[in-house]
Amino acid sequence: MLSVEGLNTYYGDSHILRGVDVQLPAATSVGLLGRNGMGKTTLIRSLMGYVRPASGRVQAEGRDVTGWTPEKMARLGIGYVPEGRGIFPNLSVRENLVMSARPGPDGQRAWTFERVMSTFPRLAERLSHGGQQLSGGEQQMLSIGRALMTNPRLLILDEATEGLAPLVVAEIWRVIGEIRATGISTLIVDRDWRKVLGHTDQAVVMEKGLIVLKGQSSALLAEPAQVSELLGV
Amino acid sequence: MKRLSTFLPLACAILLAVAGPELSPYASDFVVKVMILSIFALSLELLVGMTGLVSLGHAAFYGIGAYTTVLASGNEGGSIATLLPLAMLCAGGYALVVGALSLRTRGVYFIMVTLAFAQMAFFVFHDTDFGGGSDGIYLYIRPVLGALDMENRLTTFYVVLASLVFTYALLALIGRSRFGAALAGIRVNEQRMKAAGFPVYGYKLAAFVIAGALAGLAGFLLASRDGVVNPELLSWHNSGDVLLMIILGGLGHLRGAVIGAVVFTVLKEVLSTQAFVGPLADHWQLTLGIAIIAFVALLPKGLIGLAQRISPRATA
Amino acid sequence: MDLATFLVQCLNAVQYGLLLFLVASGLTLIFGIMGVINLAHGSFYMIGAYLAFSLAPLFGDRFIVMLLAGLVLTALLGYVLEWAFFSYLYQRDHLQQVLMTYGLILVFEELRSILVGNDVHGVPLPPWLSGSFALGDLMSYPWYRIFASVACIVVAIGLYYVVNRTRLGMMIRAGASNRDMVRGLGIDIRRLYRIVFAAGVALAALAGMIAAPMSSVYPNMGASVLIICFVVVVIGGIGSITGALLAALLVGFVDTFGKVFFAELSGVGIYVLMAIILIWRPEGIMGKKA
Amino acid sequence: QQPALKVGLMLPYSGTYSALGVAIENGFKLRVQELGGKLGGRDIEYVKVDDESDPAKATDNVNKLIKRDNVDVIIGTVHSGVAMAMAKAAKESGTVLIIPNAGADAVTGPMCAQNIFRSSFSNWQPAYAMGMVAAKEGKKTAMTITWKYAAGDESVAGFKEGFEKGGGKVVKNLTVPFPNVEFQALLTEIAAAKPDAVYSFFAGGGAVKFVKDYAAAGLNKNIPLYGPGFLTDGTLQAQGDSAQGMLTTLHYADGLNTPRDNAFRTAYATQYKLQPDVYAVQGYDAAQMLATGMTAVKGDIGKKAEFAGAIEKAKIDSPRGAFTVSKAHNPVQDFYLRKVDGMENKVVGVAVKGLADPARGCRM
Amino acid sequence: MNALLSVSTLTRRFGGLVAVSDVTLDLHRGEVHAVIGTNGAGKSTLINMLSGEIAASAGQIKLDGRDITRRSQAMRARSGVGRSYQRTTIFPEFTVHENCRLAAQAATPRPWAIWQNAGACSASNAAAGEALAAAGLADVAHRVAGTLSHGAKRQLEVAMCLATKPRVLLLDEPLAGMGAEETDRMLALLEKLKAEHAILLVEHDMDAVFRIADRITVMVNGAVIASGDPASIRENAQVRTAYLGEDH
Ligand SMILES: Nc1ncnc2c1ncn2[C@@H]1O[C@H](COP(=O)(O)OP(=O)(O)OP(=O)(O)O)[C@@H](O)[C@H]1O
Ligand SMILES: Nc1ncnc2c1ncn2[C@@H]1O[C@H](COP(=O)(O)OP(=O)(O)OP(=O)(O)O)[C@@H](O)[C@H]1O
Ligand SMILES: [Mg+2]
Ligand SMILES: [Mg+2]
Repeated sequence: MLSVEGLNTYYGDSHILRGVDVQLPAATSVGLLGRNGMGKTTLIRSLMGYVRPASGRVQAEGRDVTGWTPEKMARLGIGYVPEGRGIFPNLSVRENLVMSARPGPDGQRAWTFERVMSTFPRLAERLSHGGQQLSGGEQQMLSIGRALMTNPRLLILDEATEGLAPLVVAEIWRVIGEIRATGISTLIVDRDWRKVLGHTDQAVVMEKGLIVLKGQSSALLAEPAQVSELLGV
Repeated sequence: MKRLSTFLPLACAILLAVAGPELSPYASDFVVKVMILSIFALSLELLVGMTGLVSLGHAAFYGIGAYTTVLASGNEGGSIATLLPLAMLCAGGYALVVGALSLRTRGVYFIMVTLAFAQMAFFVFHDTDFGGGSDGIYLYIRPVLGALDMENRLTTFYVVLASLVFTYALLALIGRSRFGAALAGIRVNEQRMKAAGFPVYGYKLAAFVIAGALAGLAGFLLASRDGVVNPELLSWHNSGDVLLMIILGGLGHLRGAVIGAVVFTVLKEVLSTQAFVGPLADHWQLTLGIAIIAFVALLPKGLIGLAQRISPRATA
Repeated sequence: MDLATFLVQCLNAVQYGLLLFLVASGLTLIFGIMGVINLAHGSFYMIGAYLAFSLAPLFGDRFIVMLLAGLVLTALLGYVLEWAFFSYLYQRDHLQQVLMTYGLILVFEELRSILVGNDVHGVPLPPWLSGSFALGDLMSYPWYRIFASVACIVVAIGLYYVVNRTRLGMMIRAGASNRDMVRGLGIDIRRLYRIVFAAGVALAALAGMIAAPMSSVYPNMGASVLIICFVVVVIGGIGSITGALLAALLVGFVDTFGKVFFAELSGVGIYVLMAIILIWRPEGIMGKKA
Repeated sequence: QQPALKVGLMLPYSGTYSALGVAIENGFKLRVQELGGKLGGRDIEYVKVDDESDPAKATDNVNKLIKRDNVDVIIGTVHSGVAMAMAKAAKESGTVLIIPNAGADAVTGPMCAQNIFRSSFSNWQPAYAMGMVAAKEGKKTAMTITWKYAAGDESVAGFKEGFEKGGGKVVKNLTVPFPNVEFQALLTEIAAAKPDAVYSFFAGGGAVKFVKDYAAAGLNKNIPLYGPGFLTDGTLQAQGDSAQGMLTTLHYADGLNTPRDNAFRTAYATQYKLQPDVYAVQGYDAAQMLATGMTAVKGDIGKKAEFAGAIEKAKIDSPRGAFTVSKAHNPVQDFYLRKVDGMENKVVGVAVKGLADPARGCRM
Repeated sequence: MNALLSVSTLTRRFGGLVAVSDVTLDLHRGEVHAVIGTNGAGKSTLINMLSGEIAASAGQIKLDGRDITRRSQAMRARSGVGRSYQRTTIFPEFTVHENCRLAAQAATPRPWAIWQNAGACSASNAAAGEALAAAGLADVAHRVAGTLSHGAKRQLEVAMCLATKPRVLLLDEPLAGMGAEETDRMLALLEKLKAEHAILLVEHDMDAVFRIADRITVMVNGAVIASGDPASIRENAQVRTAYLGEDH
């Protein structure tokens, strides 16, 4: 559903992405791996339209969407869970969710407030808390719940399990599995690379702004030497 | 390039010192006014640019400095040696009280509490006869110190210039000292400063008092030059104007404060003078307003950003 | 002071407080909720008042229609202003907005002088609102003041509802804290803010239009309301409409009784109030801790 | 041929009083024009400075005229606080200053000087006259209400002096912080205290609002509202019905119907397509005073003593009626009692003839 | 052995919510004391109380036997309590080195000495340099902190805590956001530090916790449900159902 070609992105003078090509086919989940500072977040921000790539093309279902604003990209059906969560501190938990509720681009409303509540029961207990007053993990859940409320076709999770308790992490992976099963594409960045490979169809590994490895997740998981070397483990 | 940032202000100061006697009475008067405003702006820069405390009540300290000078002179006049420290002390003293209370708040609330205390001082001078009421009060004899007599135009010029150099140097020193580094840290991330072990409140209060005292210095100079003070000196318009100057100049740089004071004053002077702009002078509000809007639109970092854009390496 | 006078003074205080809220309501939206420091608020108030002065002859006694027409015009003005002057300021330091709005004040004030002149003008009361009712043996109370109070209550309720109960309100508040994230959720924050800004301008102008027949229109009339509006919004706690309403009423009482009991120094009354409240509660009456 | 006489006009061209500034300038220029564009044989060159009615900037603004433009004469201004700073600067530099409005008592009191003149009034004057009228009307008690600022205090003090001399008693002074225009609380106080009369001092938008509120509260039916003429001058259109029938005192009025005034009004109206008001008269008379002095010194304005002496001796043929100038350089003039009738402040009589300011504190 | 920091019956309420209730624990030199627990269990709140960021509703905190419950945050920091934040709390406009130097400066404040150049303060520079080297940031020392990647910012967060030379380290999820390599480095660092320091480690990375912790306290909904050595915690049924799940 989304693909990028030859993406080059700069922050000021520093050349961060150096000609990245990635395909995110519909109903497929892709893992994005790489050590700290290799450009994963930058890639995501480039294709969401937060930073304007210096060159390269972003395409959505064959349409050229290079240079589109984040809101237009989101309306194509991309749900975004950013690194660092991006909770609205001045809104209550309920409001954080309600404000983002929106039917998907195809009009379906699979994810409702109730469904998010049953996925993250913890949030149900904190509905009237301000975003600021949540624990770190609660914020993470809220951020995912909020992205789901937009009923996306592609969900981008940038370190979505950071700071979550093991049980919740397991729960999130279960939810990711569930989301995947419903035909939503996912792009997952996570430091637990085994989990990533276990929950995705394909994976790419980035190093210094380049895609250095691409493959079927299952194959990479079976032969982890190459991956683990690139990740420095 | 660090050298440029010390060299340039120094060169300007020397230039002024040499040019002083050559200036016409009006030009000298104008330069003195701009220098006083620069001191005032610098004192606020310590708060806003260096510490991140936006105050909308800074004119109170300026006004208190000026009123102290006049009230303490009485009918016999007084000595610079007593009046100047006294003006700074009174302004700093009020700043201590205001700071101690208002530093409990932050952000816009801080802006408003400082405004509140300034307005209180304003109304004390405006609504009571203590300082001559709303029409103000005269300074009959200007301060003297031995041969230095502020009645003399050139003396005033050099006293003000020396004060400006002193203020600038003091703040430049503070800026690079550990005190200044801590203030900068407080501006950027107060939470982390506390966690690291800085008594943040004390630091902020110290900055507030120093800024107040320096504003008092500017007030002393103003009263000595004008020979008349008025409650409007303490009004929020005046606090707002000086804040505008440092924003216009570019926050975070001492030069910015001075540039802002100079440009704001000169711009207004030029735009409201028929000799320069002809009949447009009658509409100086319009032209000044448009100029300000243009500055904001085109210069996100203030005027100092303009210099940086022209020669990106010229700033350290 | 006897009981009857006391009650009348309370009525005055409430009525003045409500009026203050009306004037501050636009600022509550633009500054309190959007987070844009808007010094030009007083100018929008002035524009409203002068608009009432210019429109009154055209609309005659159809006062409400005139208010609506004025609302539409000023909302348009706000929309354009946001587009031209504010849309690129959100990413910058907040203080840049201060400078920008200051420039706008000067421009508006001079344009007013060029277009309408510098005289004091009155705006006629609509006949159906020009009566008054007796209050005590000497005094009477104009119906128009009651009308203004009602208008204020309507605005207060409407504003509260929109900001706190609708998704639109939530989006606005979200935008104040994290614009980028709002965009990532597919919301066109730029258009949204343009609309909110327009609404804020329209509210300020509405206050000006409603105030015009009571007072009059004159140069610099905007400057005097500016500070008091900020006081109201800040005492109430930024972002809280209920807080602003409470604060406005509080200021109304302090001002009214200050004039009666401490005439000599009543000017400081609201500032003392503000200092005390903010030192006691550093985030305002209804504000949330940051 | 002497060089042109530089006249500095330091008046409010922006802000609340800008209309007044323009009227004064118009009046001044009209007179100069009538005199053939020359004073004491010298051409006139104008330099304008907007004083913004801001006393904090007053010293700088007046110094622009004195030091930058080297003017020979300064005409200004409306705001008393600004005028005080101007007087200080004029006294120090010796530049001739003619004040065409600001009523601060001090300017022709403690601050009086050989080169400082006023073509208008002192705050004390119309107030004192009104106090005498109120007493004569048989009022026993009065309350005063004004903004809490120097001009208000002086005006109220003048009224009290006149009223109590006539046997009345001022029972209470009410004040409103400047420039607050919310009067309802104090109107309630007035209604509760029921004095025989109320004297008020406001200007511009405040005057309009006060008069309107006073009428809207129904107080004007039982307690007459008095004030100096500024309460209703130039504001009648805005005040509408609420000012009808009000009595005020001032050194000028509508319907004087003297040949001098009629000539002035016609000339002004043809020239500027505007009706003149008291401010225009004050500007006009400032030019007359200047002309008197200039003629006496034959254009050499450096002759301070002769210049001042000529004005002190002169009888200024003003549209308001001829007046003389006191030792302290304030007009000694008649104060009219005026009644609002339609859109006019109609003269109903002379409240006090040839009233001079006591000039307390002037040592000249 | 005497506890360096000892906490008894510490409680914190937010309105009706009891975020931390009756927590008692000791931190010793030479020991990494891990506090784990569900999201919202009150771990960060606990650290906030220990470091003085927020006041305790009840209970007592002792440092070296001295009661510090009422001391200000700054005083605690100067007497040796250092902390890192779960949510990155750095000076984004300053360089990485300046970040640490500023933190180190707290030890030698001398604010009145305005003639001395802060940048030339050798003690602070040395402390900053050490901290950066320890955290593995030496080669980005001159980058502006705000432009670091998320993982590097997390490293800086810990480095700033180290730069103040604390005796007690309160680390709130220091490993979150770090890659495998950095995690290893950080664990090695903690291993080294613990000889001289008392360390409280809040972390959700169970592999790391079990690798390094000498003692583990488990919190759920504000209360301690278990405390003991890693082996016993791993076996604790209550902990498994409430927090660990079956993976660990
Ligand atoms: N605003 C910025 N300005 C300049 N450089 C930046 C900026 N943001 C990121 N960088 C640099 O870009 C590079 C890639 O950063 P990015 O955040 O994409 O890494 P990442 O792969 O997401 O790392 P992590 O796993 O730590 O989140 C890093 O070297 C970082 O320092
Ligand atoms: N300022 C506050 N006001 C109200 N409630 C708060 C506040 N801070 C925290 N809380 C609540 O207190 C509880 C404990 O929060 P805390 O941040 O200590 O959790 P935590 O154990 O650190 O969780 P995590 O592992 O997710 O970071 C949470 O439920 C949170 O919602
Ligand atoms: Mg990243
Ligand atoms: Mg936590």
